[in-house]
Amino acid sequence: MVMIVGLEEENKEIESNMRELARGLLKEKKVDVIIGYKKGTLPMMSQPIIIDKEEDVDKLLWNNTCYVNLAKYLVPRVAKFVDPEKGNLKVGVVAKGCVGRALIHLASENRINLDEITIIGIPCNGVINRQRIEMEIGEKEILEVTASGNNIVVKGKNFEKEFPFDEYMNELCKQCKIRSPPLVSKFPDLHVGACEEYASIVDEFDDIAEFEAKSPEEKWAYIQDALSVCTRCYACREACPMCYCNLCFVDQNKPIWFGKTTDMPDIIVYHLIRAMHMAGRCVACGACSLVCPMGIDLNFINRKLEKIVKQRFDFTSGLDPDTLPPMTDFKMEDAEEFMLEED
Amino acid sequence: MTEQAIEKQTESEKWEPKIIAFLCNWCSYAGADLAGVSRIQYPPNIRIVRVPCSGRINAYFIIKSLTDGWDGVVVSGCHPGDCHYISGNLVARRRFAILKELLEFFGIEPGRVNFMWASAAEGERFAVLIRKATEIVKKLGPNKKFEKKW
Amino acid sequence: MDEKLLKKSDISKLFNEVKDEYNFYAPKKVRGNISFELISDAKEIELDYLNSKVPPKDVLFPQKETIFEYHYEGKDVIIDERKDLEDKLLIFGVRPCDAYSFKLLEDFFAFGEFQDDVFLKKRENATIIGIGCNEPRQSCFCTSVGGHPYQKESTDVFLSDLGDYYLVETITEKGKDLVKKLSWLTDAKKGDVEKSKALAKQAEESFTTKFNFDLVTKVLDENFENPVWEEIAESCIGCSSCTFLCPTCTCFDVIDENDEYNHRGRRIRIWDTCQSCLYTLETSGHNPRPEKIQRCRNRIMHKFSYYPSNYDRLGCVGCGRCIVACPVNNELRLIIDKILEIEQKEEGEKANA
Amino acid sequence: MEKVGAVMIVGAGIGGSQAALDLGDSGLKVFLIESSTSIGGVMAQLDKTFPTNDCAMCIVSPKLVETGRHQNIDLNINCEILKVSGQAGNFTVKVKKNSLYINPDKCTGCGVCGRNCPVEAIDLFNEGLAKYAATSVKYPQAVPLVYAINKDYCIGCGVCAGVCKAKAVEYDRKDEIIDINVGAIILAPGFDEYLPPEVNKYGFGKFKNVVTSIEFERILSASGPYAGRVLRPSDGDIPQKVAFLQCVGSRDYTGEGQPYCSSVCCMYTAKEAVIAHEHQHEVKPTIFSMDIRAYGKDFDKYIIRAQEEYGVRYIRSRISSIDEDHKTKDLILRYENEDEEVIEEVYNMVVLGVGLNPPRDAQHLADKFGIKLNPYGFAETDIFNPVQTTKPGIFACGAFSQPKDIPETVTQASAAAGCVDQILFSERGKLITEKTLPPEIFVAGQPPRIGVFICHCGINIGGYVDVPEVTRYAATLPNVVMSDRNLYTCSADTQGIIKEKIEEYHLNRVIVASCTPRTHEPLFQETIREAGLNRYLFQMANIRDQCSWVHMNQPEKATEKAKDLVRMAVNKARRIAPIDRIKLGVTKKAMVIGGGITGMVAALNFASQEIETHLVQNESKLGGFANHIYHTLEGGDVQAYLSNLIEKINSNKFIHVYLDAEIETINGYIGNFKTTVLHGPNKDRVEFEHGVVVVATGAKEYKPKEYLYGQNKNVILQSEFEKILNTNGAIKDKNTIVMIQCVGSRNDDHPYCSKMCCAEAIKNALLVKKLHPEKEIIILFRDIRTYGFKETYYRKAREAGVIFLRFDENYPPEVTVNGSSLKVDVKAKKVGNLLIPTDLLVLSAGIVAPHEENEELGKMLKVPLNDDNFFLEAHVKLRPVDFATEGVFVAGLAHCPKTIEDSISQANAAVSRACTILSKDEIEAEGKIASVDPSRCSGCGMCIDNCAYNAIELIEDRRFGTVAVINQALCKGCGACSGNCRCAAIDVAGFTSEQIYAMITGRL
Repeated sequence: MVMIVGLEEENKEIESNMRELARGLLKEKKVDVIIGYKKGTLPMMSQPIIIDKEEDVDKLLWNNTCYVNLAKYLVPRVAKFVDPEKGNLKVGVVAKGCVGRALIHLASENRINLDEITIIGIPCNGVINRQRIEMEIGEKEILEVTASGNNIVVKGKNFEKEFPFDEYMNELCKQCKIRSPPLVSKFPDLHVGACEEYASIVDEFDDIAEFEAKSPEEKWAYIQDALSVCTRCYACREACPMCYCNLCFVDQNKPIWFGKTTDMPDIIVYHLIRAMHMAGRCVACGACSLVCPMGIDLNFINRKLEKIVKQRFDFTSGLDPDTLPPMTDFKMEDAEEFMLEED
Repeated sequence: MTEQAIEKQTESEKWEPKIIAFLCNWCSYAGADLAGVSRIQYPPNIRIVRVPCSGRINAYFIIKSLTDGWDGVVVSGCHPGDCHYISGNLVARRRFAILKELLEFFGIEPGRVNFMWASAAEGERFAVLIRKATEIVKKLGPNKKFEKKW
Repeated sequence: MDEKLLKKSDISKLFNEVKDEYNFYAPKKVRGNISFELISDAKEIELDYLNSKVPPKDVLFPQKETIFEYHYEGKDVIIDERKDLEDKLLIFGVRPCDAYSFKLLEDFFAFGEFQDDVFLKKRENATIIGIGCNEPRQSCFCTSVGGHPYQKESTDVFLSDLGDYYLVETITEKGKDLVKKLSWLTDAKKGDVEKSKALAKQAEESFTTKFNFDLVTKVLDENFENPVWEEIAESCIGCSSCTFLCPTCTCFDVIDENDEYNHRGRRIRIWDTCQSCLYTLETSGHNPRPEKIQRCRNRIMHKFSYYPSNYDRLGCVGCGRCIVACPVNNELRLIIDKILEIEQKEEGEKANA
Repeated sequence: MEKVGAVMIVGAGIGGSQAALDLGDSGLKVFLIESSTSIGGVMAQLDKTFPTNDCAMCIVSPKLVETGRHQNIDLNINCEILKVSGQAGNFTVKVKKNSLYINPDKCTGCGVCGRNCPVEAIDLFNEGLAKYAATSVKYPQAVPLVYAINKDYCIGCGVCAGVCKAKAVEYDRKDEIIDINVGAIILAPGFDEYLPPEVNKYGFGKFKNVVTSIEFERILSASGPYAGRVLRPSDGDIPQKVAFLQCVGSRDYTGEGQPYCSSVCCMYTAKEAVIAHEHQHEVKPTIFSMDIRAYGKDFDKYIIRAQEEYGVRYIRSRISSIDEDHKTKDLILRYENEDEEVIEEVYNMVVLGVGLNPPRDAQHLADKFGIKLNPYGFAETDIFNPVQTTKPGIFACGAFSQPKDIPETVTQASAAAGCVDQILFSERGKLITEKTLPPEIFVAGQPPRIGVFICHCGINIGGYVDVPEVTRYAATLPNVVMSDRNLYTCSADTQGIIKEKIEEYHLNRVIVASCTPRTHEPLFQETIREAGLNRYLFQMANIRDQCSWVHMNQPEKATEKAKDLVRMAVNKARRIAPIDRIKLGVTKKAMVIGGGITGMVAALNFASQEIETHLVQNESKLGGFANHIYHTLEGGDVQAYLSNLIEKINSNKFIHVYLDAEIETINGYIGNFKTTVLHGPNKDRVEFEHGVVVVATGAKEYKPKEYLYGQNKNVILQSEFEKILNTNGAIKDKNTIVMIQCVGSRNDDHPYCSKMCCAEAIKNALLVKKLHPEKEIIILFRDIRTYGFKETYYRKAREAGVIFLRFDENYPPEVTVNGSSLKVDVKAKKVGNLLIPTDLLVLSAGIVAPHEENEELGKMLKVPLNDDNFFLEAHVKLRPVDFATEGVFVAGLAHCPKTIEDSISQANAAVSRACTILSKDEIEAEGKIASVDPSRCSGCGMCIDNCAYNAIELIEDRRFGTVAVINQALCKGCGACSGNCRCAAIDVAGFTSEQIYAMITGRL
């Protein structure tokens, strides 16, 4: 990532632009509410916030801790932006690339109506990999985290440590090709930095090539190890903007699809099927990994999903609401090299 | 080769996999029937479950078969274009492609789950492919990955 | 003098001495997280830790627990009771807040006429070695819930970290039995005891998070219906990390696993959480807590209102895990602040009137 | 005279079967008479079908099974027609049922007799390429599955009678003669292929590696003699160079073959070449043809793919001779190419694209039924109603009246049925006896009580599987209260036993472990229903076709497998529940969209059956495309026919005509549509209800931008030329008239053939030559596609001096203008470059679909368009006038370019298909269909796009918000929706997730 100024300066500029834009939107009644982030109470944390007053605009925050995918708040199950009298409220969303993609994909699944949503586009430079830093710091309390140049500075009671941001950003952010919301042309006045058009992306998926080359036994061992600490709290599911089922398959009975325990097979099956459900839908926000209380990194699975749909169906989720997602669509000439054939 | 090794080898040769086969009613099930009518012999390892269309076969069924201890899974539908329900097999094909890649990504041996097409007139092909699938699974050995500790 | 000293370097000695008699649980690092695990080698024991990610609750009340197994004989079903409940357990290195949580768990599992045999048997056979906190975190608030970084309640033996060695205090008969076996422990000096007390005081004073829970309980009792709940629930995504990592949450679900192939099955319980919309879903389809606002409220009400009225103590031990765990930073301190704002507003209104 | 509510259909190929199903479904009694021992005809012999490469057996066999077990269809095989008397409305037909020497009521089709028969007979189904026993069925999937003894081969050894456990062999079984009383007759005897004589230049019969196309079809078939491998008969080697010769016995004026074009050979040859290459990549096909007649829907694209993707080589030539290399048995072909060079090439195998002849017994049939044949020996039919024979009440369909392909045959079959409907509509239901069944026993909520019946199937199962052991084992399974074994579970007496056991043991689930549910499930379902159980409380375990027969050498393993299969069936049976098939009311009215000939014929057919019909026409007058046509090539007076139709429409009290009309909305589904139409100059709004929709919206003539059309007054369209010729005839000063074919057809914009232009050009050319024999007419073409009998007019035109010049598609003619004179520059094949001074240039403009209008209507009706914007039918081969969306039909030019006769057939066919719905008071939905659990559904809408039948939509549920609902009338139960549903909100009755799970966990 080439950065002209330091992280902090860049974020500050985006933040002040964002606040001005938000202020204008609220003032001109173009939106009723704005979903954004505010400063968190813990280092490396931010809190989603919903504001409806001009005076609250200065609470809005933009920095590398803004990792929650705000699209989640627009899925009806989580929050209702409905006024008993006015009906559906006009909602503004502070949206980095993956939030924009989530919104667009959700529109293609009839979750939201893009016409009722105002996207405040932000060119994101990646979010901090909180878990990785915490784990490396280990059993010491982190009291303060700041940005300095391109480094993240972590301070505690008797220590101070710097982490190069390029390395300590979320794994998916490192691979991210869509840093600002797609469809910028639809919202020409609503991006606060340089936002690009994304007709399609080029991605070689080299980052998972090494894993893919492993033998089945090695992969299986790796997966078992990676998922072994899962407590099945389902935070990954709850933070995911695409997980909006009324009743997740793991919670169903009649039939009970799979075991609900923390036995290893049950854990793996949960993650396997969830991955299946994410194919062509994952928008690579990395929320699932960032919220995991046990710090499990699910990103490599998400990368695989992206790779499958890109290479098989030339599809990238969340670029265009009118393109049918791969599981919804089919073509006579789809590749079928995996089918069993006579010798 | 030691005696033990020989014993072990014969043991694994004796072992016969259990394979579940989901067949669509209109082509593959009919193809399996035709293999029968034509008395084409194939290994007795498969147990057939009839479904209306390959489109009906949810990833749940395939994964459940693996967690339930079946050593292999075969899914067979109509050739593209032949679907009795117009496009059920095309919908299914995408699903299977993704599932197959994911299973392999998770470290499940590629041969555990096999997808195939067989038409109502392809009794011979059905038998040939079942033979092939049985050999593949046999080579892989028992499916222990999803076995639960009791 | 009753107090003894245990050198940190002697931990393995301790382990080897008792491992045959007890199932020895201690903090261990698993994939970067501290948790209480069954130890098979003293080297696995992690002595330098703030607190475990998952509370030691899960030794006595694991995420998944078999209640009983059964098998088929012909068309009959025979139940096989668990045999491992008589095993003696030793849990080493439990922080005071977590130790205190065992008390709360007992409250729950032994409440009224329902006695949970599985839990209570295990609790009875468990010996707890607690350890004082010298460096409470900013998210810690045990002093606000009647606890203390050196509180010894629910421990059998209590350790104070004095640098290279621990001061060992025997709290209960169970503890006495254990310490008796460790004849090689040296006696503590008066200075050690003093040092421990000083550390306790220093720790107590370092707390930054403090609440007036009496007031909180009062406000909650009066404000089941209040717009503030909407505000509190606003950013919650219902992920239930807070409850899964809580040392006092006790909810569970019971399911049967049938292994038809092997003619057997088992009844298990797994953790459940009030943050899930399914938790209260009734068969009829009716759900008394359909929205996250009711579910967020339930967690707070349960800890700080229902628990006091049912068991006469707060349902919280102040470990601060929920504060750290919340992925959207919708943490307890902010919630309590909002609840107390109700009171302030009312006060203000009264004053104005 | 009293009308009889029954129909006889002679010939049970795909045409006869389709007509029988249509009529049976609309409430008439059908007697289906077949001369051979099973139904299916030629289509059952085919490997794949063009242009989709569909597996023929896959698509035809469900239809045959349905025909075989249809309640209203009385299937008579091995029959001969003896005598016919009576007239339209009431015929009596004397039929001789030749003995099979096996009692069909007792025969279970197990095949033990055939396996034990010591005599080899020639397998005619495999075209003599294989041998079979004297006791046999025609092919393994035959319907009905009844064996017959071929007395020509039988030596009377008695082995079959000895081995038949069902005691079905009756050597002394006599022929039977019966009188059948019917109101109408449909003749569908099909065709016989041309067999070249041995002395012929093709060496057929003399050289082993020269085979006919139908023999080659069997060679290609997976169930054929070589199991689908392409091998040549002489040595079983894979032939690398295969030559396909077209027009063998067609377009032949030598007297050896037939003068007409057989219409289907160009396509089936292309298909065989493609499939051969697909089966065996070594095969490099070459096709020798004169014209490539790919005139049907999507045919041209197929030819292009054959060349581009499969490397099929086309050579425009008719070969002059074939010789055999005696050593290698290769074949040496000699031919002249388009550059007039004589070439000799060696091929490993030669396939003769043989033409279609009238059936051998055509004259016999014509005599018996009193109808006339045309000069070629096919049934003569009405010029404007191609299924009407010369005798009222008797109809012909399929290749009996003219060579044609499968979709046209199926269309005509339905058209013939539609014409029968017109005569017998009042008699529907009168000869149908409805079975009275006991009320269903209420089983909901009761614990399962399962009865298991295990079949020995003679020795077919019992010989390999330890049936007593499986029976004992079944009894130990949960909820099984009885298990029993039978010699033949399908025999009539066992049905009685099953009913008794249901009563005795209070069974509420029944399992039969025997053969395949595909053929036998309905029988057992009927039995348990007669005993008062819901049909769906039944399960089958296939322990014969998929167990004993395929593991004959491993009896222990087969027994173990049979136990597993029974266990899995029991596990499923424990979770099955009764299914009530919902019934929907039917509004017995029709809407026809489009007021051209197609629409009017359809409307009049409906009206003649007293069905109220709304005819919606977007123009200000009726007539459509036909308003510009004066005659057909064959001489039919279109204008007279048209004005007659319009008059009939306007005077019919059952028809409401809306002119200048525009459809605003169409709501509802099969049987229950509601439409609003704005019509007339004032756009009055009218709303009406109807049960079906026929789309007959037609198409437009292409308005060329090429060849100076619109810029030069001497460049006109074929239709304009026709008008001139038929009105004032003012072409006196035009001495040289040039016609250019394929204008706006077969190009990148419109990659299809417009089918009618060749005939139009020849028609007008012939008229000019008749009026002004001195005029010079030059027709520039790429292929002349005068298929069928139209071929003779092509010959007539050449005889009359019309000059035909072929140009290559890459070098189209160029038109230049110099002052007032036009010149056409053309690179003509065999002639070279020509510059033709032209007085009048006539362009044969193609037919184009109105894109926007079709798209809009398609959206309203939820029906798709093909790439060329014509409407896309449900199945190209077997459902040519149906849409996948039920209750909606297509006919005429809206479907694809076609002639007036074809449009009329399609109109009648659409009516016949529609009457299978409108003849009923209520329609029953499928039982095993999908349903949505709204509490689980999150309304993502993925299922909507996965559903091929448009059966799913999103609605706002008061309680659960946006959720999907499935229209029970439209759902077919495939489960594609359910397979992808993440929330598992959709389940399919009869194949529920719980049931499938139960089978998965039923592993032993």
